Amino acid sequence: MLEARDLVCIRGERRLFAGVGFRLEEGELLYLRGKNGAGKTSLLRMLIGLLPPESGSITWRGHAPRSEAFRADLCFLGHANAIKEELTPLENLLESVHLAGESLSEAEALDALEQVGLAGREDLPCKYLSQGQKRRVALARLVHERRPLWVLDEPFVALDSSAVAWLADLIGAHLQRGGAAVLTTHQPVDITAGTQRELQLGA
Amino acid sequence: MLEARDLVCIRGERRLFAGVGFRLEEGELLYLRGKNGAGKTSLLRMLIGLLPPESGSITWRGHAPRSEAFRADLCFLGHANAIKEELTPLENLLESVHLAGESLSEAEALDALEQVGLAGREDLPCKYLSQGQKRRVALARLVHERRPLWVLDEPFVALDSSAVAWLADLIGAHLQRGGAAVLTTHQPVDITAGTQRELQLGA
Amino acid sequence: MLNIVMAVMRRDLKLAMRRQADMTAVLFFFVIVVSLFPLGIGPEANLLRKLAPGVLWVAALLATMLSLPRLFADDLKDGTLEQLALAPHPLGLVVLGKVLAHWLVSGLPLALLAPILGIQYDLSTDALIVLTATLLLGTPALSGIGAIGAALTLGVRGGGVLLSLLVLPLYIPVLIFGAGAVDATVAGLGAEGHFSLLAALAFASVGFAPWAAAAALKIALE
Amino acid sequence: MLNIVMAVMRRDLKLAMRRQADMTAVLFFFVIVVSLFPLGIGPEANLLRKLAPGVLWVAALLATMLSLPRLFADDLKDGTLEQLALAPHPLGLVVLGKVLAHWLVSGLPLALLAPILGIQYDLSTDALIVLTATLLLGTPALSGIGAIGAALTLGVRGGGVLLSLLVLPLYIPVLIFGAGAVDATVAGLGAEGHFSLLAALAFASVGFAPWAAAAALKIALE
Amino acid sequence: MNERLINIFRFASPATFYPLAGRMIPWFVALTVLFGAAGLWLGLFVAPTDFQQGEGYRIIFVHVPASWMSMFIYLVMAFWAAVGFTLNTRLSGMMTQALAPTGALMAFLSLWTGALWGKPMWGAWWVWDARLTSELILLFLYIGFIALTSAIDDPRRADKAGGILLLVGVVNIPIIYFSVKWWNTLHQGSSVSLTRSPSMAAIMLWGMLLMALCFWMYSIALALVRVRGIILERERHTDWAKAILSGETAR
Amino acid sequence: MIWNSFGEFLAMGGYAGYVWGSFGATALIMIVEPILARRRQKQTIARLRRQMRADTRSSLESNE
Ligand code: HEM
Ligand SMILES: Nc1ncnc2c1ncn2[C@@H]1O[C@H](COP(=O)(O)OP(=O)(O)OP(=O)(O)O)[C@@H](O)[C@H]1O
Ligand SMILES: Nc1ncnc2c1ncn2[C@@H]1O[C@H](COP(=O)(O)OP(=O)(O)OP(=O)(O)O)[C@@H](O)[C@H]1O
Ligand SMILES: [Mg+2]
Ligand SMILES: [Mg+2]
Repeated sequence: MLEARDLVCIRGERRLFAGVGFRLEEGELLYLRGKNGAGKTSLLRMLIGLLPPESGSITWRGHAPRSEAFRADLCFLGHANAIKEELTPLENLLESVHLAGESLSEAEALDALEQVGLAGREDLPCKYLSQGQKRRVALARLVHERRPLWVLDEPFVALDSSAVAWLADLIGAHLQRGGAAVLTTHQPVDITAGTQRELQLGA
Repeated sequence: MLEARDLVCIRGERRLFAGVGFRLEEGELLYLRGKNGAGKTSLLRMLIGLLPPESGSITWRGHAPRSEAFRADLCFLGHANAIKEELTPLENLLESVHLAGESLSEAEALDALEQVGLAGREDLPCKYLSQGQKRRVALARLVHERRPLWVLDEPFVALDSSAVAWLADLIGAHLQRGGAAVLTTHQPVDITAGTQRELQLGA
Repeated sequence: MLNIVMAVMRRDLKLAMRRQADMTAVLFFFVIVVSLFPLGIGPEANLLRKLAPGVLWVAALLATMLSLPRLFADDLKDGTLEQLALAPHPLGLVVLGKVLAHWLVSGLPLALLAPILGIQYDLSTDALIVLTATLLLGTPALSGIGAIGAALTLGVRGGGVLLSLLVLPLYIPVLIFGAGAVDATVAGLGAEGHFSLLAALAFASVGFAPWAAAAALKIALE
Repeated sequence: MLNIVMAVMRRDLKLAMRRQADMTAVLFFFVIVVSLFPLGIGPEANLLRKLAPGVLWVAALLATMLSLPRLFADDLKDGTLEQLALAPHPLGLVVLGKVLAHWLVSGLPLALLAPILGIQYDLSTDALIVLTATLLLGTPALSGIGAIGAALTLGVRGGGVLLSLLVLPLYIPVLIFGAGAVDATVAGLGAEGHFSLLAALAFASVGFAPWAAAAALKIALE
Repeated sequence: MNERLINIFRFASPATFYPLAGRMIPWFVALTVLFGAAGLWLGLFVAPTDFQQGEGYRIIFVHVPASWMSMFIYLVMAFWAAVGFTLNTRLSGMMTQALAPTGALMAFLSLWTGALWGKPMWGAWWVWDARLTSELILLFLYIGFIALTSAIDDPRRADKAGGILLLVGVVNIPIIYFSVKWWNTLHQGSSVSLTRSPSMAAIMLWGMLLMALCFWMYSIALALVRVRGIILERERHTDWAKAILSGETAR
Repeated sequence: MIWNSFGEFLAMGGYAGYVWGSFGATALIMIVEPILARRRQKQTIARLRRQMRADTRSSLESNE
């Protein structure tokens, strides 16, 4: 489904990687591995169309990354949380879902927030939340997300161990539903469902 | 040396913790543990005098956290990296050391940057660095830091495994020199030197 | 299509309500600037009456400009802009929603406040009505053009001031026709010509600016 | 003591050089505002000469104000401010260094640019000299007072505009004496009184403001 | 500061102050009405016509008290801010918050009545004279204080930030007061002074003083009403506040 | 009493607009401000009471 061929990435003067390619099928998970600065984030941004590759091609079910069809299938979670400090977790979740062109009932949203362990803080403006709690607000979007391709950049950062385990299960469930996922992380995590694949950058 | 007694922390409506106290001697390391939002960051900010505690007392060799004597002994690394995106790693390192009231020769600074694995990127403006490389620039300050008290908030975040091991060794060396350190982390790290102690928040 | 415009607009309005200080502060800035000029210039009523249209329009322009840097900056910083760019609808529509919301919280209140401040400058009722009308017509153009500038300077360090540099020259036509219409009325001449030009500017910029701004945003994200 | 003031100043100047866009943009803003007024008001030379001191001073004031929000905001966002507050010297000295650097990159160039723009308004040589002198004396006060406002609104949402609300009223005396001195010269009267008041304001605010701002910064960090 | 004074401030804890304020309010309201009635009687019915300004001068009976109160309230707020910084009392921040709206309204009234007086006397609603300008700055300082404190959610931070603004702005007060002396302006100089014998007719003076007392009592009464709300809001988690909330009917 | 008639009192020697404008604005503010302050106080009490009830209820639930 997601296929990348012969990708080359040049930042400034530096060639970060070249000849990178892979094929990811339904139910598969791709770990991007590599040292700090190897180009993992750059590769993710290429996959979702925010950074044009120097050369090489990327397709998802035959669509290019910048097409609307691609974007309709994609769920991306970057390094930044994409939440508004003034809004409450509940409002943030609902707004982000709406702006992505989907819909979510308030009950579902409350349920998602409870699952990420924010029960009791649904109505506290996000600026008062701790680092890890903010990350959890961003992750709450994934609970009811049914789009087939998840691209996650270091989703486990700032989470405590129970939250890490919860998120690993969530990704596992997504794979079992036939979804695909690409993610980067420096922490050891175990996701048991689906097929795991790895791609080492800058070896 | 560092002694905290009966600390109470209230954020907004919520009492995060109460009756927290500990005593940290030379060569000892204190891990703060707790779930996301337990109040680890808040406690660190209390210890260094940025957040006045609701009640309770903190002393370091008899000095209060806001005193200049205390600040002269303290090295703090927060969640933010405290580096300027326009400056290069070398400039950032030198400036941060100067502003802390110390001095560092250029050779020492270059050496520190090499140790954190930024050789070859000393003169690239920091805005082009990856997440983990930025964190490394901030950590470079620790290489030649001889102040006795280190307070580090999630120093391992965004680092790859080799950098995590390097930092663990650095902290170990600090403890062996007779320094004290307080840190938070959600990742399992092993530091072998010194005495390890733990404080669980919000149990 | 319209759905997403409305959704973005509602969200931005909600955020503006949550940060009410912002909105009222733009208005206060307007009030203060208008009241500053007599301080620097002196109290002659005749002189002041001549200055009024120029000062009020320049102040409205500066007030709008001050609120521009944050139009996209917050969304960029916290990653929302990436999400908007990745959502499955044209980014131009998203920007249109933001421009409309910006006008509702800055341009519209400015226009409604202007006549009250105009009284201070001893303007006639006719002139006050024309002043309000020109501001109502002209401020959407300010928001539209401003959006392009805000998008172009996004993520560029020192963007805030660079922004004014880019946007002010483009605001000049709006200023000239806006203040010109009031001047013409004070002088007893018709202002229809000015009005139709202002309307043309407003339509063109609200229709066209979102797409230009969207293109600039995509570049800022790379 | 002096060491730290110099170190902070050097660092801020280096950053300003690295982001030259910022500095030049403040100046361009000044130029544009001063040139906008004739557009909004019309070309009568007599009228313009009367306006000149007021317009130039108001423009200098607005330009300074625009550069204020970033005085501490960048340092807060990236954690540098925490480090400065934790360094073993009084925070007031750090702020003093920042205020001086701010004046060097905004106030000083504005004052040097003013006579050139004044020519545009047909001012006499005498008036031009007095104008420059008042700006040289007055702009340090603007930087000092501005630092208090910037520190008070730091981290407060909508800070940028709230800042102008707080700072503008405090700028009014500087404006009145500054423009007043030029007016007096144009009218052929002596301006010594105005000058000594301006100097008093400048000394008081540069000496006192850093400590008030430092107190406000500590609150912002809590 | 001596021990006793410190104790007074310590005693002024919200828990003891709340009921005390409640009991004092009716008295201040009564005094307001009393002084107001007497002042209005003297000012509107007894005081003779001014030979220069005709009946227009009667504006003085609201203008001067409002002007005085606008300055005085600011000084009181600055005083509380200073107490807050030195002794770290909780009540002081609440007092500044409670006083600000009344102060702003007084500054507004001073401007409004001054403008209405200026039109017939000077032929202009507004001139940029030093006293008028500095009074306008005072109004902006009040508004700035209110805007700043309401933009910060954490009340303790809001109090401290507002306190700094108050202490910085306090230089404006002597400027307002002495501006007529320091600069040669349109506005009247002071006619009530402790050192000279009053230059004003005794009746006028009495009317003005009574009205000033009325405004004073009014401000205190209002500040007390407001501070009670603020105290409850901020102390809602303490036992005494909970007791009051569950006991007292919405009074 | 210096007035001969009520009309004369109202006319204020030709300064009616100015004098009554001043006294009127003052009176208006001194009537409206207390009313608003009282209402605010009542609303605060009502809101805090609601909150308190909600709090006690939820803490009971969590105890069960
Ligand atoms: C908007 C315009 C005005 C403002 C802001 C203003 C402000 C003030 C202030 C702040 C005071 C109290 C200061 C003190 O007691 O020394 C005051 C007092 C006074 N004002 Fe005004 N004023 C204005 C217009 C006028 C006008 C038009 C008149 C009369 C022609 C006037 C007559 C007086 C008098 C007689 C006093 C009492 C002075 C004394 O006895 O101490 N004011 N005004
Ligand atoms: N203009 C430039 N000149 C030279 N190198 C550049 C330039 N811009 C970016 N780089 C390099 O490109 C790389 C960007 O890497 P990227 O952010 O993709 O890393 P990453 O694998 O995500 O790292 P991390 O694990 O730290 O997040 C860095 O090594 C950086 O130094
Ligand atoms: N105004 C407020 N009202 C209610 N709760 C608040 C308020 N401000 C902060 N909090 C709470 O205080 C806590 C702050 O925690 P802190 O940042 O110290 O957590 P932490 O232990 O560092 O967490 P993490 O591991 O996620 O970094 C959070 O639980 C947050 O919800
Ligand atoms: Mg990365
Ligand atoms: Mg934390």
